[in-house]
Amino acid sequence: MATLAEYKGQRPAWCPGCGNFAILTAFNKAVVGLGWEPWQFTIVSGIGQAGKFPHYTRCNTFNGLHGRTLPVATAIRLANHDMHVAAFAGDGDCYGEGGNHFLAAIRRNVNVKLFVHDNQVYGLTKGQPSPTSLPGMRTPVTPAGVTEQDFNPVSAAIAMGCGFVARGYAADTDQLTELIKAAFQYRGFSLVDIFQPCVSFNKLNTYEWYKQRCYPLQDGYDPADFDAAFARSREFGDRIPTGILYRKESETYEERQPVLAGRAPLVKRVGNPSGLDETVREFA
Amino acid sequence: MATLAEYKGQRPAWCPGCGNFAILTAFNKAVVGLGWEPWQFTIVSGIGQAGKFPHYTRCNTFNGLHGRTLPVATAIRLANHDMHVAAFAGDGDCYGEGGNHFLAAIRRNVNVKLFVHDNQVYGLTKGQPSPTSLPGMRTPVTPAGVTEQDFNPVSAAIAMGCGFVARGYAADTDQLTELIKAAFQYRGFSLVDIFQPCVSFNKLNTYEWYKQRCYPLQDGYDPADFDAAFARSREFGDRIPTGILYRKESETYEERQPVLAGRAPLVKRVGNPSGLDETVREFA
Amino acid sequence: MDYTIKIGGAAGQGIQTIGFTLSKVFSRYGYDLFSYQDYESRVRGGHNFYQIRFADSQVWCPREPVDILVALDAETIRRHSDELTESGFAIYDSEDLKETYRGKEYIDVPFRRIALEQGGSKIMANTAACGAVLGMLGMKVELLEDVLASTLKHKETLDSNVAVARAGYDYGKDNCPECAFRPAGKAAARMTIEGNEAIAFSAIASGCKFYSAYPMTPSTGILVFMAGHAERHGIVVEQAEDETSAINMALGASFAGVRAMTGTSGGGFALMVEGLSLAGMTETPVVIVLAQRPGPATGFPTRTEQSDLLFGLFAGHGEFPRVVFAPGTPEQAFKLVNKAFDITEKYQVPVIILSDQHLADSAWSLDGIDLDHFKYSDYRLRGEAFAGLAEYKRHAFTDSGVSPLAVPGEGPHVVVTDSDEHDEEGHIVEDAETRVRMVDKRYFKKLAHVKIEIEPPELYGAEDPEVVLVGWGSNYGVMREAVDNLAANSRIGMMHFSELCPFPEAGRAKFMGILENARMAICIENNASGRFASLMRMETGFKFERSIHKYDGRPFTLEGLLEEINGHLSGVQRTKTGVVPGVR
Amino acid sequence: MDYTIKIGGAAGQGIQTIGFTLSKVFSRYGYDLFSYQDYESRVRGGHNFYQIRFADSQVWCPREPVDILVALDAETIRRHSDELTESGFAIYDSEDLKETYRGKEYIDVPFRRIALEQGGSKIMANTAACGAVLGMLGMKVELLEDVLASTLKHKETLDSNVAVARAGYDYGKDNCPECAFRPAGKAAARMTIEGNEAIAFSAIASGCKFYSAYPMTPSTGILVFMAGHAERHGIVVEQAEDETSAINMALGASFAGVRAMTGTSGGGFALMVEGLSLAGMTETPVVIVLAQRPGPATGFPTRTEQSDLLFGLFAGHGEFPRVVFAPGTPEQAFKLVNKAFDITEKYQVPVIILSDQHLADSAWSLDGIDLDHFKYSDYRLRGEAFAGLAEYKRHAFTDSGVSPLAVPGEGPHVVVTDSDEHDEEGHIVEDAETRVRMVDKRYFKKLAHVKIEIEPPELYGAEDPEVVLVGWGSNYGVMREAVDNLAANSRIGMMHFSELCPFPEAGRAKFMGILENARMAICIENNASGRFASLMRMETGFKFERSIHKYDGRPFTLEGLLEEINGHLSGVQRTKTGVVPGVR
Ligand SMILES: Cc1ncc(C[n+]2csc(CCOP(=O)(O)OP(=O)(O)O)c2C)c(N)n1
Ligand SMILES: Cc1ncc(C[n+]2csc(CCOP(=O)(O)OP(=O)(O)O)c2C)c(N)n1
Ligand code: SF4
Ligand code: SF4
Ligand SMILES: [Mg+2]
Ligand SMILES: [Mg+2]
Repeated sequence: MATLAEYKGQRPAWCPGCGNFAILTAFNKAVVGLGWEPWQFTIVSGIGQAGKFPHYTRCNTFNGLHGRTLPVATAIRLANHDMHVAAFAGDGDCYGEGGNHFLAAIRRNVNVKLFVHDNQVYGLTKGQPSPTSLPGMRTPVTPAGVTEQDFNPVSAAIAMGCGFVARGYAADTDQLTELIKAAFQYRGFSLVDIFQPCVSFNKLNTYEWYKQRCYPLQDGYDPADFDAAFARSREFGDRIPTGILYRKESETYEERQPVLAGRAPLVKRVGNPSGLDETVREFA
Repeated sequence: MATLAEYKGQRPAWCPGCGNFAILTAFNKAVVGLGWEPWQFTIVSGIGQAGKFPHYTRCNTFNGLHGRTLPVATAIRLANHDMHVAAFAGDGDCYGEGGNHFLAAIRRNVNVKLFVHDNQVYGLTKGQPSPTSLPGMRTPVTPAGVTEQDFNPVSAAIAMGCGFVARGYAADTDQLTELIKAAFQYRGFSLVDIFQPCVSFNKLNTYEWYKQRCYPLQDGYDPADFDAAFARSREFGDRIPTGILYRKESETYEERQPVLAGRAPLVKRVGNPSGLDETVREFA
Repeated sequence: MDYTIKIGGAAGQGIQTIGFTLSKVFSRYGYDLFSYQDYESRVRGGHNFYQIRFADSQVWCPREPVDILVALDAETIRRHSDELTESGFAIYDSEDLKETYRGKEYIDVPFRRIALEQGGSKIMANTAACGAVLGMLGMKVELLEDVLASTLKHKETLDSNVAVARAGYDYGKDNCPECAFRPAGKAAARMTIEGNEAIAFSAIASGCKFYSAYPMTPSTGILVFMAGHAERHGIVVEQAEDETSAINMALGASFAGVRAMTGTSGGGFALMVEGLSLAGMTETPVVIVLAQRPGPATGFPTRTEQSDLLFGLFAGHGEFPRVVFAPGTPEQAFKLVNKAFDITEKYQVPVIILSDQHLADSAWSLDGIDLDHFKYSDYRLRGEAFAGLAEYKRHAFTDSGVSPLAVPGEGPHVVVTDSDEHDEEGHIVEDAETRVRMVDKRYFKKLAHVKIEIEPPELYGAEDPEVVLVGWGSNYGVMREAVDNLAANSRIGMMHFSELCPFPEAGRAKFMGILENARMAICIENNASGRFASLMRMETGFKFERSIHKYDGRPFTLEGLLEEINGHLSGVQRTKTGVVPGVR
Repeated sequence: MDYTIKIGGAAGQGIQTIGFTLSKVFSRYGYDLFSYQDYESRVRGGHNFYQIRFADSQVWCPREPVDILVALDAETIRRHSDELTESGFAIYDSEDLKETYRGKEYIDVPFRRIALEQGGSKIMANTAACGAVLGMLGMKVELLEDVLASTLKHKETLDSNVAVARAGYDYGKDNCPECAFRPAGKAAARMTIEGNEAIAFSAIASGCKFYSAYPMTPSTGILVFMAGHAERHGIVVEQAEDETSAINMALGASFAGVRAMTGTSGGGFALMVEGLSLAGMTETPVVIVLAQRPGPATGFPTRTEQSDLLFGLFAGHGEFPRVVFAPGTPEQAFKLVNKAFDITEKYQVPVIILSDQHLADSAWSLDGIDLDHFKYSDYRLRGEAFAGLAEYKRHAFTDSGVSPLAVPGEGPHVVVTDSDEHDEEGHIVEDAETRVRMVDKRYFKKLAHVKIEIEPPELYGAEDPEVVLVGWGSNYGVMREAVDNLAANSRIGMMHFSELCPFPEAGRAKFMGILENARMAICIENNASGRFASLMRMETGFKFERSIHKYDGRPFTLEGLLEEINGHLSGVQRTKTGVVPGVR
């Protein structure tokens, strides 16, 4: 059984006080809790502060391009459906540059976990607005304030049929640990959007701002109720619910895809394929 | 006042019986009804059967790349906010290749009209599945049937805050004409997703299939009611409502953007800018 | 004998079916065959044709004279009847075309009526046409029945098609003039294969287990072939949401431990360029098929051109080695795609297969496919070999520059890679020293090894040619036949490049010697600007003084190329639509 | 006099503020200045520095010896104290660094205490440091107060900063040894400008009305500058959702009738490549800034390299003309960006401005900006001129290949363009004849005209040099100073290319003559593989036998380059980290 010590990675290059540290803690606790060894799962990340995440824990890592976490993660899982696969992305990475993959990943329902470090700003590139930045927020690129509506990832995901949708908050590390575990335990594509205070560039959505608003969903809440989930997911004002907003399992891509369903992962079936003679005969 | 005769364009290269012909008729009627001359509006289209649309009516046309209608249309409108601007795209073009722009366009709420020829298949490239193809549909690329969930554009758009969302059906040309007009009359970004039978490649979603399911929303239906609209937008089985599902105006991007709000369009303000001396002084 | 049959009509009339069926018949007869397709970017209407050339010795390219023109519409007659040879015939159905043509070369065959009379449907008129052609040629109808049997699964449909085929055959035999070109069958049945099929088949035979792509003509055939054979061969084929996804998926699958490929055309490749650079940085094996079509932008979606050579060679920010192969025939496609999978895994550099619409959609005959020619070596660290290591660093410095490529999850070490500059373990760095060592490893060291794998151009024709035709990719066939054609009168040779990057060093003295000693070296390209000529100068300093370009979206025909070459040989440089001869 | 001040510390400590403030002061004193930044891809921590070189004659590039090192952390001392000149000093705050250094060159200045004592906050320690440096240099503190006044808007903040500045100044003057380098001020105040600012300013002055981009280092400065000045100058600045959108937006705005630009770095440019090709096909004017950084992939996000030259030149499927400029100084940026806007609209071909991090983030001093140097001609058909036409065809065939570019909505004609091959009106075609005419128009005819606009490389130094340093882009300054430095001992000259594509034909006899007659031509590039050298050979056949490469992500310093050049001159070719001299 792996211990927390085994999950000590490189020294983080994040700013002191950054919400990312808490996410890292929660993640490490979650994987230790799941009993996983570092080599038993793969994290795919993009570019941004969130993208550095896998270097700071220990895991198989594909730290790829800005915006392209989901295609890489999806394919890793399709090539090896015995591997646990997660994507870690920033809000800009996932809902900006990579928005199209977000739509497609929900439709595909491949068993990949998406964790979004949602700091409502572009951190690494120094403070430009992200899709989740609130209207009116002043940034170097929007001196008169953001003109666009903000994107609500959890309500969009629920509406589009994502089967596991949760909202976490970095500073509520215990809850976050549980959400991460639950996401991994869920069978299918899942989204955990994590509020992550950026102390350097987001002076609007601060720890205080989140603290005043975030409240955990109560025990009585039924995450299987689509209508309730959708309504709750739209609560984004004075009060913002955290926890599992929606959960409903359905057949995954891997289960529906005849090449994979009930078979060994592709990575165990490498080499010359069988049946070539038959295919050759088709050219006759 | 322009007449229908003025809207005669190139000879369509569509298949006989294609649903696109009816969309063309409805569109021409709508613009004639609006009293527009061909040079008074611009259509941006992508690549696909739908992408050929502007050539078959008469209008300013930017027939650009597959998937990129919305960025071009958005910018045309920002450069000239006196121009009526519409984007015509296929379902693959808009929800596949161009999905990220769809998300962004909804957030921006620039006064651009999006018309999607939704034939639930890739027509021009000969029958591959599109994001709106139904699960299980057999195509050359999915001999065992489509493995993904289908994308419901109208419910996604409503959930994400699009202020005008309608569903049309090519064969109900009268209703479609009205929907096109209403979209143009709405102030802000609007989506009209149009069921468009593809007689060559979609043998599942045929005229008959749509006819059995589509019903127009009744007079009593209130498109300003978000919850009702969202619920209706998810009706996609034996019965599928057509008409304006949701309509609610809010400030457009042009109205919130200080460079544009209440001012002449950029295209009327070309040339050397004023105030350069002041900017030069900043380098001192 | 050397016959050309052209089937023309509107999209949706079944030209492809007729063309395909006849090709199969000729091939099973044992003839050598080359067929190609000319079609528009639409599904119905317009004007398309399918042209089959078959002969008793190997043929490689299209010719212009037509022996039998099968006209499914009046447009076909209008456009192509002047292509008929002296002894050629055009067959058509006057009822269908609502037109009757005078002249002994026009033969009215009631395709539709034949079909209906046999209880078939209207669409079976095409089967009647196939039958009639075979009847005219005096071939056996049985082979047509065989071909129908292998394509039609429903017994009823098959039966009525067979009846229609026979009736068409009889009609052709009885009512069409004794054909001047009644051929004798060869012994051994042959196979036919299209360029896209050859690429896809070779990928499968090379152990490709993952293919992700977004449909784009002329690469879609690969996607469809892979999808159609996915279940049998255990391959995941995924239609991605866009091309950025397609290439990133291929990289993900490859990182996870399986051989992966993606394919597209120029516009989609443009969207893959960032991913290509990622492959370079993370040293993740991947094969990318770039099937060219005329650009810029959407261009001519269904036509052919060779204008993306330098784009393919220099696409991607930053410096990393890559390999670019441009097969010109199915055999070259078999070999080079197989070699691509080998090299990409052995050296962890991306490999681009530069195809084009002419290669993709044309069909050739084959004697068969020898599966032993497909090399398969697994260069990855798996299972025990990986698990047994004391430590593992994904990007370890080695003498060869190649670091061990392990399969994540198969051993107790983590596998880490990064698109940022990284250390041996794959973690992000900022320092100058590591950077320089990594560039040396990734770029210079590996490149030196990759270069050794590259083979010189194929030479054909005269040993010590006075005139050399130089070209690459899908112009192989037409150049080769041009050489055959001119060999009697001039010491002429072909130099065909199919391994383009790194530029061949092996055999360089020999091939450069040929170029420098020749009286005339003509660079032949299906583009306007001479991309290969530029590459040649960049790599060797050699400047072509003569070149032949075609950039009308159509492939060279043998006659068209010969005319241009003869212009150069006789000192007369002509200018013809789409062909700009001479120096630029 | 020629001084270098280096401010080092962790990200977030305010290095940039100190560097920027001191630069302004020196500049207002009338000194010539060159400063550059070295920073990591993180927001806090790590190691960064800002280096200012100022002198009484023009300086162009970084030097290695440091006269004053301002150390905000111990790491700075560790890394950089050996860079100090004989008479140099390192100043630091021992309380803050929790470290005391022995040796006369180390001066302990209690920055933080000074700030707190004046009632300022901890962060104002940086202001104290600025004051102390000026005190040591014996400069006037008033100019620092001026600079503070122009950057700090809040009166209270300003007042306490001024107090801190004075206290720091006094401390420096009183407690630091009489500086060997007390300079005398020059007369006229000067301006400072960074490369990104020069590009953005020139775009604005050239009438750019629309800028769309997605943030990407090192191009983000342009986005921020444009956004900050959007309201004043009436520009729409839009942060796009991704780079495919950014370029398509720029094309949309341009189609609608305004001048438009987009900017990015290599990875983002990769995503714009399809759009670039679209600009070529639709003949829509657009200016694209490609600010290079080390690749492949994410690479070194905040560092410099010149490896995207051939990528920029050949990016995009299909054949279309493009223009590529690589300014090496702010003046060249003014001129070339302005020329870019002119050419892109005049000929309707895309223009790429090839910048890099070293140009983007470095600052130069300027005497001022002469607004008359910015050319503005409107090549579009607007209002009456358009409305009065009897007919209009967007892609009309003309002798020059340039078709009239009308603004949609300003006349009663429709404006139609297409990414497919099209006819004169802009509608889709499939025929070979139109295709060929369009390629001839779009490619050959326009290219011939564009070529005439291209100017030859800038020559500097000896008229008839024995040794020529050849380079491009941001190496301008370092090459020029190297020539100055070596001029006494050798007949040396510089040949700097800033207009790279189409490759200059004007003056070719002259510059090729210089290259061929020189005893030694050395190609100097900030990359590993020699992209420009390849281009040179492709375009002219000339092969560089010698080259100097730096690919560690850092710019050349004068000393570093001189050492390499001297190695070549003395016949000794050395190998130093990141610098591979000699032939490859
Ligand atoms: C294709 C591409 N475009 C732009 C960038 C530059 N870039 C790096 S990180 C980033 C945004 C970071 O924001 P987010 O994804 O929210 O992550 P955060 O830093 O806030 O965690 C951008 C634009 C890039 N690396 N690649
Ligand atoms: C970047 C790029 N990828 C792929 C293509 C090929 N392509 C052309 S149209 C099309 C799909 C058409 O489907 P849809 O958008 O639904 O339009 P339809 O033909 O069904 O109207 C594709 C994949 C392209 N032109 N560009
Ligand atoms: S910039 Fe913001 S998100 Fe990035 S490390 Fe610093 S605090 Fe965290
Ligand atoms: S393929 Fe389908 S969508 Fe395209 S024109 Fe034909 S019927 Fe219409
Ligand atoms: Mg963020
Ligand atoms: Mg479609």
